[in-house]
Amino acid sequence: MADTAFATVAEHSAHVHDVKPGFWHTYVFSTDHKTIGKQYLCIGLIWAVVGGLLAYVMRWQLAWPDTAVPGWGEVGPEVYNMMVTMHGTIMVFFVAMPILLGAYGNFLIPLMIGARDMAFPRLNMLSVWVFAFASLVLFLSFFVPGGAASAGWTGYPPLSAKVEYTGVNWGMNLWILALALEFASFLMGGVNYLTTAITLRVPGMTFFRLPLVVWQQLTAATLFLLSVGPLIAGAVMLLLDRTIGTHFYLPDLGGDPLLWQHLFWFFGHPEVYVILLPALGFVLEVLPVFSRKPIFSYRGIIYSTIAAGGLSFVVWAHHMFVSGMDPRLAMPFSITTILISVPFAFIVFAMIATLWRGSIRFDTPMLFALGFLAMFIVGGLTGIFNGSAPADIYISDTYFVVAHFHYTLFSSVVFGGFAGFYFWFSKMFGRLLNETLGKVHFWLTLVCFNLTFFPMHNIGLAGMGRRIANPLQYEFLVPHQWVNVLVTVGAILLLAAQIPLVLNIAWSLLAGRAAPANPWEANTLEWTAPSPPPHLNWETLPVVYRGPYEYSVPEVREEWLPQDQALAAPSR
Amino acid sequence: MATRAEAQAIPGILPGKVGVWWFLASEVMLFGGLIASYVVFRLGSAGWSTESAHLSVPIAAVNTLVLLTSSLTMVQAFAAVEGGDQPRLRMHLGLTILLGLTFLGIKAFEYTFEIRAGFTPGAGIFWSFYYTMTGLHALHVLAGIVVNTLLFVRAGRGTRNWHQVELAGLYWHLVDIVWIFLFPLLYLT
Amino acid sequence: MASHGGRPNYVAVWAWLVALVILGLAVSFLPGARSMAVALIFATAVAKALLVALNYMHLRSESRLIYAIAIVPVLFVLGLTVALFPDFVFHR
Amino acid sequence: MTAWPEGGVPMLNWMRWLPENVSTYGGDIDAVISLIYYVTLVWFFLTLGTLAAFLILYRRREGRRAAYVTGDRLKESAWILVPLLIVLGLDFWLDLRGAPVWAKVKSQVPPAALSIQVTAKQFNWEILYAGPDGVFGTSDDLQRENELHVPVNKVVRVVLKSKDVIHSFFLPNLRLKQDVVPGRTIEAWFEATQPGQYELPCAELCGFGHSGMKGWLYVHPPEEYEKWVREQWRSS
Repeated sequence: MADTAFATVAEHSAHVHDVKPGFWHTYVFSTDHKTIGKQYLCIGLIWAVVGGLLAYVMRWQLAWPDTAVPGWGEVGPEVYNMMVTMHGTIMVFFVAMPILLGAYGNFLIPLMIGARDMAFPRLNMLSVWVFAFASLVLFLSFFVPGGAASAGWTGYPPLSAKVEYTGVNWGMNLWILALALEFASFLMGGVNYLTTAITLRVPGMTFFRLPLVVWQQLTAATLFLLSVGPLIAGAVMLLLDRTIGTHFYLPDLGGDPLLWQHLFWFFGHPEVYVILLPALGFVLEVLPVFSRKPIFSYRGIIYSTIAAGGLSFVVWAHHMFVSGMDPRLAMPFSITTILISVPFAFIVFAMIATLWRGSIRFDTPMLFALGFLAMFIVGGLTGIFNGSAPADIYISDTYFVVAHFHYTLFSSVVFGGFAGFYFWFSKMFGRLLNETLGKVHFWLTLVCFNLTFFPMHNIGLAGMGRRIANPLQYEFLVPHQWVNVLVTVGAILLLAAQIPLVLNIAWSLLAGRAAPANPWEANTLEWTAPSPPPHLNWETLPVVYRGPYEYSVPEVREEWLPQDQALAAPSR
Repeated sequence: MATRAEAQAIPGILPGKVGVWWFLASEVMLFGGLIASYVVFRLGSAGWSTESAHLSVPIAAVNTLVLLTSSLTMVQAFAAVEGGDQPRLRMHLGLTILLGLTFLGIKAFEYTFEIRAGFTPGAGIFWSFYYTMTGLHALHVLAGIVVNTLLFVRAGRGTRNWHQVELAGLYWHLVDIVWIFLFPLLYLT
Repeated sequence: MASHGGRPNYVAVWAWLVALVILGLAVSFLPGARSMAVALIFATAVAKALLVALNYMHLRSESRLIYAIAIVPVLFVLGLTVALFPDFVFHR
Repeated sequence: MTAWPEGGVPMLNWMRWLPENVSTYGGDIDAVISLIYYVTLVWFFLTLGTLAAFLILYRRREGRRAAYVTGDRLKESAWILVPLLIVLGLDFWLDLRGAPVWAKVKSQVPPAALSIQVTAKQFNWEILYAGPDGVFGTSDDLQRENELHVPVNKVVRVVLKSKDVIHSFFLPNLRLKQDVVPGRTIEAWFEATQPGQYELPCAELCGFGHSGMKGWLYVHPPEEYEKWVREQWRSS
């Protein structure tokens, strides 16, 4: 991992070759940040389908245990554990990260800061290909004898450290390998994002004129770079425990299973912000554009983001309140955890304040952005239950937790991600999407999302543990089984609700109207490039005169004022 | 039209340097996580110094000097390239590669020596840590040697790649620093 | 171009490094309080690391940004180590 | 067991979903949960209400232009800084209310009337009773699988160990959950307040048998417990 990444960095700063036209160089082995972004998007969407199908099978099993799942058949407990594990792994590392960070980070950062490409285009290409290879490895792990990893996406040893405990041998090793490759890929990506934004900003684009989504992407990249190291170390130890008989996590010869949990969650909590922040960023871009109003307290939001990022490094033990760790650790971590509500409350309030006295247009991107805001509020509030150590004694490892992180992570990917998708699709592909289909997609998704995940709070409070394959084995859960049925119906509908999206994309790519450069009348630099932008983005680079959110400025007649537009009158 | 992306770089900060430093930051976290685990495990349980007593301090001391010296030659290579002195650059790069290989050779000898004595990675938690930490470090040394060899070949073709030598140097010195801590952690205490 | 403040004397730095290695070794073989020796040994290690970072990696003549990138992870590692103490050191 | 929420309860009234509490500290934990529940419920309606109101009030209308408000001046940002201070205050309040409960469950263990060893393994709870002499490791120790018998209104100390992987000792009705970690001996305690039979699931993924790994907690009235003890140690 180290050598490839480094070699390319070292090699790279020599030259960026202009890409020769031709299919392979344009679509496959491209160093163009836009193409690479689309590649991340495609792989992520494919994985989303796989992860969704896994969720469907699991939900069916939970609603009607040990009946044949249509299109799959019977699900045994071993297979169920594999599905739980792979669903989590896929959705977090192979859907959320590539789409929110990989796709949009690559596509937006250069366009928004006025760079012709990433700082290290070839490293960028390497990162997406390492990611593709990681995907391949993970995919193959389904088919090796013994089946896929089944120790949960958190892979707690000793369960994950010895073959005898799960009966899974190569599946687990490949799982570790796939994660290691995925981390390598996003390390390269993160280095690239940060370097690009630090060194390649167009004249006039100061740090405090950067669009907020860039800030969010950079914070996310920083969090990832600084948190993943210990987990890689932990993963190496885990792999060695499994393969050459070391004893890091096996108590018999002095190991300790808790070590993994600390290393994993030291990464784990920053990681959830790696997913959340970019989605937050999309919404922060969409809100001002469609309420025709500057974002409320631009700098405050930046400082809050950095504060939240910093805090995310000192909260990890809140995942371990009942893990047997030293009880003295709980209250400090509980306090820092609940404290995180402050920066995020600031951002949420600022978002709502942005709407105040605006002139709000309800186009599809705005609908999804508002949907994210609402769902994120629910997810944030339920987080306080988990953050409070005493409450967590009861709540941890129940479906309440499942509900909470789907309201935060899943809504980040779905509502945040789709807000960005509908907002920038025309810029990415040069075609407009159908508004009506988009609105249908939104309302169906919103309703089915809540139908699926809200009842999980209730069944969780009733005591249903996560990762159990059959609730009917517990007498105290039998009276609540109708909730599981409700959730499953919601989940199936939620999957069906994505059909309008598929139709929309197909319709747009085949028959969609060609997109103008700036369909939403937005200010930021990406809209000054043609749709889709050519290789190297601009004929002549723009120059930046002001911040990104100058909407409805009294001095000018139009409701928007692009960052690159010079004004005769001295502007703020 | 086809300008290099670097063309817009803010004067003073080179993308390569910023990138490598960010990469080094993640490397610090990688080895840091490992070292942190080792430290708390070691402080938390007795009898490790008897285990570590089986390691050969003299060999490791020699290896430490080898690696420190390789850092000197590496930085001398950078000085040479700054002064535009290609032959001196090649000489120092070559020396760095040789010293790196020496380090790996000595390490390999050490490993065989210990494994013959029955101290395999499975022999106990100390040995698990010992092999993981030194092994991971050795891999990094190997990576550095590969990079330096690339630069060595290029320098032969007469490419003026002073910036890349500096970047390779940054990485090489970090690997050196890691060993500076591994040595006392594993051998001296 | 990287800023060319007068470069340090690389050979002199190397001499210091070697001296510190020998000092560390000497201390480790000295009889007496173990904790004292350990403290000294790691003091020499930190000194060596600083010498390399400041001179060979040119942190001396580096911008504040690079400094930040170099310092922050070190702080995080220290924080992580401290947070691991209750579970793995005090607990046994 | 009664007090199960019936089918028709409003989804939003979360407190009714908790299983019946039968332990001394369960009430304190429920109190924390309900406190957080009501605090967050208020914020839920406040924020979403404001959001909805703004969306309706400030929807696009012909001839009305959005106000240019950057929120940079303190006078403007006060509108969110004041609520933020309230959030901060509430945070500390929740911590203050939570800390003593955590201490009560985790650190201030009252003197135990009886001590039981629970050893988890794939996929069973091995319950070890010290027997009449109250000492473990003696001949009169008695082991039962998945059957935890305790007297009502007595402080019971549970010594948790694991033979293989991590399990989690979960008593929903007693609001007690504690992971069982191999290589460590972890102690928990509870005092049941109502006789009855309560389920004891494993709450940490522990392998293919995780789902369905459960035991039963039998809380006996004093005389019934005496009877049970006599039977056990006569038969063995």
